[in-house]
Amino acid sequence: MRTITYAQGIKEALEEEMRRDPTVVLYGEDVAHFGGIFRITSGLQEEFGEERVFDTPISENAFVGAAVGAAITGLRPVVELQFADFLFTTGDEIILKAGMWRYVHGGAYKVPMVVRCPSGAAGVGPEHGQCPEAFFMHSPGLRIVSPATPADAKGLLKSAIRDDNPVLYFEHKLLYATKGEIPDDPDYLVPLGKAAIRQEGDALTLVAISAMVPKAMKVAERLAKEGHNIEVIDPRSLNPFDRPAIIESVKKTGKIVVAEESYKTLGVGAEIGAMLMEEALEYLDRPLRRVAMPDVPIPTAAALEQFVLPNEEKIYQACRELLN
Amino acid sequence: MRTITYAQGIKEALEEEMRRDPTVVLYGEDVAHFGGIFRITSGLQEEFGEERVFDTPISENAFVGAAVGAAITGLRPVVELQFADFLFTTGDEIILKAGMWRYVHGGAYKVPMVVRCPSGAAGVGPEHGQCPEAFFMHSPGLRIVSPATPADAKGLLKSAIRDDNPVLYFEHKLLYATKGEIPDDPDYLVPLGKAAIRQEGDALTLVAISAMVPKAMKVAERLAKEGHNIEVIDPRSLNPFDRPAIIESVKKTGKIVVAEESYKTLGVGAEIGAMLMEEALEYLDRPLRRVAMPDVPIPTAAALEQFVLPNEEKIYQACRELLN
Amino acid sequence: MDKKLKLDIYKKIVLSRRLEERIAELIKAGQVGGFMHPGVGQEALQVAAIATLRSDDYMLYAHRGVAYWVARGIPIQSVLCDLSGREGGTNRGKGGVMHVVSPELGVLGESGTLGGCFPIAAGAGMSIKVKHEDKVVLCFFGDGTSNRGTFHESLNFCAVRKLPVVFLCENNGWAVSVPTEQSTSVKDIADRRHGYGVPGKTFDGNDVEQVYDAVSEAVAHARAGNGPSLLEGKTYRLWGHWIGDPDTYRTREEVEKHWRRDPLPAYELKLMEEKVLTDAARAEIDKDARAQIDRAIAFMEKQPFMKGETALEDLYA
Amino acid sequence: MDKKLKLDIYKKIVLSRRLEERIAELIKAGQVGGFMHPGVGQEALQVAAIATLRSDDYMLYAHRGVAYWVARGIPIQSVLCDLSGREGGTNRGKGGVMHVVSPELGVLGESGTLGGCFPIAAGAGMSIKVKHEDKVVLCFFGDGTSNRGTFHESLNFCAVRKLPVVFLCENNGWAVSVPTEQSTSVKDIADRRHGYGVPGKTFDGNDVEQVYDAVSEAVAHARAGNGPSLLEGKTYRLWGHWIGDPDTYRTREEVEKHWRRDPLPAYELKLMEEKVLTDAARAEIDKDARAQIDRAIAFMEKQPFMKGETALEDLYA
Ligand SMILES: Cc1ncc(C[n+]2csc(CCOP(=O)(O)OP(=O)(O)O)c2C)c(N)n1
Ligand SMILES: Cc1ncc(C[n+]2csc(CCOP(=O)(O)OP(=O)(O)O)c2C)c(N)n1
Ligand SMILES: [Mg+2]
Ligand SMILES: [Mg+2]
Repeated sequence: MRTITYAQGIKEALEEEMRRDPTVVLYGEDVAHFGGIFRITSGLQEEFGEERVFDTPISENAFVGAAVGAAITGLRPVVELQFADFLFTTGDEIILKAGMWRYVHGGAYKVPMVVRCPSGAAGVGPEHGQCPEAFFMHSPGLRIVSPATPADAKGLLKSAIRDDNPVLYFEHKLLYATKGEIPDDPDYLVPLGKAAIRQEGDALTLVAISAMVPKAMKVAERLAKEGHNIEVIDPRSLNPFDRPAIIESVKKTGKIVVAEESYKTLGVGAEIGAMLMEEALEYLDRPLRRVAMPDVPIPTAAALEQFVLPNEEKIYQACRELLN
Repeated sequence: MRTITYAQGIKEALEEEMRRDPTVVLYGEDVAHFGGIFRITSGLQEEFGEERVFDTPISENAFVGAAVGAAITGLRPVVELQFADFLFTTGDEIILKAGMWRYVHGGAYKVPMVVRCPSGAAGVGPEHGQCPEAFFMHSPGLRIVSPATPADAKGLLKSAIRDDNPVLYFEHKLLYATKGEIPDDPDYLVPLGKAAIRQEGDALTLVAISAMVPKAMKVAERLAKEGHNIEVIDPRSLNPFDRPAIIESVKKTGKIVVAEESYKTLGVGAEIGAMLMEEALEYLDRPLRRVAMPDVPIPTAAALEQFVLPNEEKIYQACRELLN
Repeated sequence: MDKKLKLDIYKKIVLSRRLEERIAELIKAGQVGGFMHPGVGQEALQVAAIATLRSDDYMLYAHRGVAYWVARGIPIQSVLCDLSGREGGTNRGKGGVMHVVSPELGVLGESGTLGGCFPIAAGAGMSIKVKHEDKVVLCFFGDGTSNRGTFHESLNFCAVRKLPVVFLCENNGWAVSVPTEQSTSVKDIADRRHGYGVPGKTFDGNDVEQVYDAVSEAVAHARAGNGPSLLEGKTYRLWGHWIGDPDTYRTREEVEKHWRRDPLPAYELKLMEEKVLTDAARAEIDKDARAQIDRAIAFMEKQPFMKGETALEDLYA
Repeated sequence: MDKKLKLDIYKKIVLSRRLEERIAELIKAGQVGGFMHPGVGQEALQVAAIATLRSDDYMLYAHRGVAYWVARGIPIQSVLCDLSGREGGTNRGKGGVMHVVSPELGVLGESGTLGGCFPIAAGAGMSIKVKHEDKVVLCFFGDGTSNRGTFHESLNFCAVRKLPVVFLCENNGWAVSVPTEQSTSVKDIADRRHGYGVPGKTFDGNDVEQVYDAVSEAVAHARAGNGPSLLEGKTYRLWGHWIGDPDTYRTREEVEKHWRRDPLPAYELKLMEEKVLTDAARAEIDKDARAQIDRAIAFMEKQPFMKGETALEDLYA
């Protein structure tokens, strides 16, 4: 076991997969010489050369769409968007091209590509701070992952690169510097579609996504001290989505809180609620609680951002409400 | 009362509002001389001139984004997209510009604009046949309407044009030719955000959206003959969303089926399910049933399209299951 | 261009024309559905351009007609099965005639949203470059489509990375009901190359030799590692935008005028003058085309329809 | 340009420069947050261009610096309140310094996604035309941003509809760490006008008179109903991309070379030579700028922070 940061986990995954497979290429704005605005990719151009690691023009349509063209002709492109929000500038390329090229052409092609999307509110306002996973979870053909720990950041990115489908990989900006343990295994992979039970318990199920996971763990600790053993589930991947893990947990606990940084209406919590109403209604003894962004854009000023962001206290209160 | 088609309802709304308010302009591909590929706008250029009704280049980013620029400087643009699916080519313009321009600038501007989006599967495949309302329902700052009847097509479009917010107006292609009654009142408006109870009943709540409404009414008839009086709710507007109408109904019926043409995962039914789990859990005596598109793109071949599309029979079966 | 090549191009133009005529009949008779945009009048441009490619090159066709597939050698019976949603098509009922595909022939497919093709072409060019291959990508698009933002982003991207992509505009004067001069800020779309510092030219897209020469040159330029080109063939859409288009937006005189420039009889005449084609050969070729189509339709009609439940397949790899 | 105008431009350049220096100090000291992209070195271009506008014209600024707002007359204390999330700003804590706005002054706001500005500018142009006004829209953007698809779509849209929009590129040689020549397929971005058949030119963006003349001409062209122009001023970003940028991607020699072309001392010298400015006046102007800034900071510091719950306001009208 080693201790690494989340940012390092991403970088190691890129390095290892690029060494392993010459068809993996990496590009985006400022990723090559500068090493990316979040400095994840520094040194990669030196190691892999200008053809495999390069800077692009500010042309999100072209370079995200190009990943589809490259993927169907034999590469495994990894594209870095500077901010996850820029996915919206490439709606056609992501949703209708990456997500559907294989299907509309009757399975003739595989589309192995990864789009790295730095997500999360960090004082940068509504166009640089969203967690837009839920938009894309509604769209067929895409894989979606949102790692919360350094080990998952690495293991899921390696799996994403090896996957034959387009993967949106959401890396939360406020997690980059967080640390965690990771096995030494150079082929450490985390499978897509498998939730992690971060803590077992039977008092309540707390589903937490991405940066909400560390907050959820603190809430679990606090509640443990108060005598409530809650279960914390980190779905890690939103497509495929490990529905059974959540359903099984709720059958045991009868109570659920979902904590996420997406907008509340039709956020991931909506799907979880509806799914439970379909498949576990008789086990539910308390109402659903969704701790999410209210349905407003993310304001820039710190006080306003703090007001809208889900945080430890809000998650704690939601859990307490159900436990009372 | 007169009988008109849904297409006529749209056209009358455009004509009346353009006559009433000289700041209303209408544009899009082929809308002017040709009258639109669905022939909704024929004759409007003759009446209102080339400056207020015009054809655009095939430049969805420019002309949808231009609606935002025009709206904040005093016009009320109505933009026609040829297919609702093309919204994805304008993700930035719709979600980050139209939806957020007012908010990020602290309320300095109003953004009164309407984007008309012909939706719905009609043998035209995955990039011309979607009902993408749910994507945009997740996004703050937008109004979303999906009329199901000629009267609502007209009354909601007139309200949308008068509204000071950006409105995505989803007109279902297979409803264009349907007929219905409409009051003669030249100022007939249907308010945004008010659901219509299409049929009252207490056996079950059936929420149906857009083209699902006529199918739901047939199901209601059939069930009535079998002795079950169900309530059919047409939300009409998805933002604002008339949550109380659905909650009240479910408190009475204890059972709910949602019928929609969006993809199932995180479709509108997901929000409804989660909302009920939050606010009406104790009233629910049967699981939620969502009749929606399975999570695949819409295939082109008729047999495949029929297989995936929600239809009367699928809605009927879902209701029967809950009523048994 | 040697005689064999000329005859091959001619035959493919004839086969494309006859096939579209038959497809139009089938659609009008309600025998097949399908969202078909006919290419009648543009076949010379399409067939001659594709004739410049090597068998391992890539191409992205536009939404206009069947000639791209005929030219590249996709069996017409498969196209008909795609059109009618039957087994034996290229995309298993998923994409219909909008998404005919052939990985073996380098036919990458189509974007149903206009302009979606440009980034895909750029990406194929990128993979050629990374793999040090000497293939090229030929990307067709319409005059109206040249106004999409993806055009600009992709041209620039290919130019700065010197990717082997030939962008070929079929300027047929119209985008549905909107004439090119009303939607497009330049008379010659190839002039947009000045915004990207890439070579290119405008030529008569109804003239097989001009097309072949211009595209050959651009393909050679790309294959030699010198980057993209922007070409434009002037042509005309002789039929409506789709089968069933009321076509009320242009004058009959205008359409008539262009029928007199129909590339099929023009090329026929030229080949006759050059003695590449005789009257007898011409009749033979026509007969053969019709016979091929009859066989293909007979094949199609015997194929079962795709089963509904296959709708759930082919999404994830 | 008369003396008054020259002095006015000079004063605004000085005020902008001094203000950014102070903002950088405040940010580095952790006294304010904010996502600030400094414009040091580009103020001549920004201020002189805006000086050509009439008070009822519209403008869309880019993300680079404070000079746009200073030039247009937005009170600097409001900008500081936006920067620090306090009451008294222009956008009530919502958009920070990325979205400074003034409907009264025709400052329409900013798109945080690059290239989002172009369609907004086109739309403002459209409304001018429909309302038969004789206003114009001035739209700033960076060299890197000229590679977004919205640039192409909007230029074409404005060209075919003859909309009164002046597109002004601030070519500062870099987009974050990527030099323009590596991302952009033309040397002079104004050359892209050939793809749209619109007038325009490339000029020295650090030379106040060249900027003023070129933009005046384009504004007059637009105001007369003759449609858009595409202009490009060559300039240089003397500081990092953002405050805190390690700026490891360019050589110190390159940056040094451009400091010698800094438009502020250059314009100062010119105005002294022309006897528009004296040593005493210069000192006075500098002192006055600093005093204004001191007052504005004092104002800001007394303003309460915006209340958290106001986050829920201002979404719907
Ligand atoms: C993004 C997008 N906008 C609009 C359409 C609808 N549409 C299909 S074909 C067409 C006209 C295309 O014109 P052009 O590019 O000149 O090709 P042509 O049809 O003339 O061959 C339009 C508007 C579309 N498919 N995608
Ligand atoms: C669509 C989009 N892509 C990327 C970014 C991130 N970004 C902000 S500024 C910038 C560089 C812009 O370069 P340029 O247009 O030359 O302006 P400059 O910063 O040099 O003034 C980048 C890449 C963004 N905001 N929006
Ligand atoms: Mg055309
Ligand atoms: Mg720049």
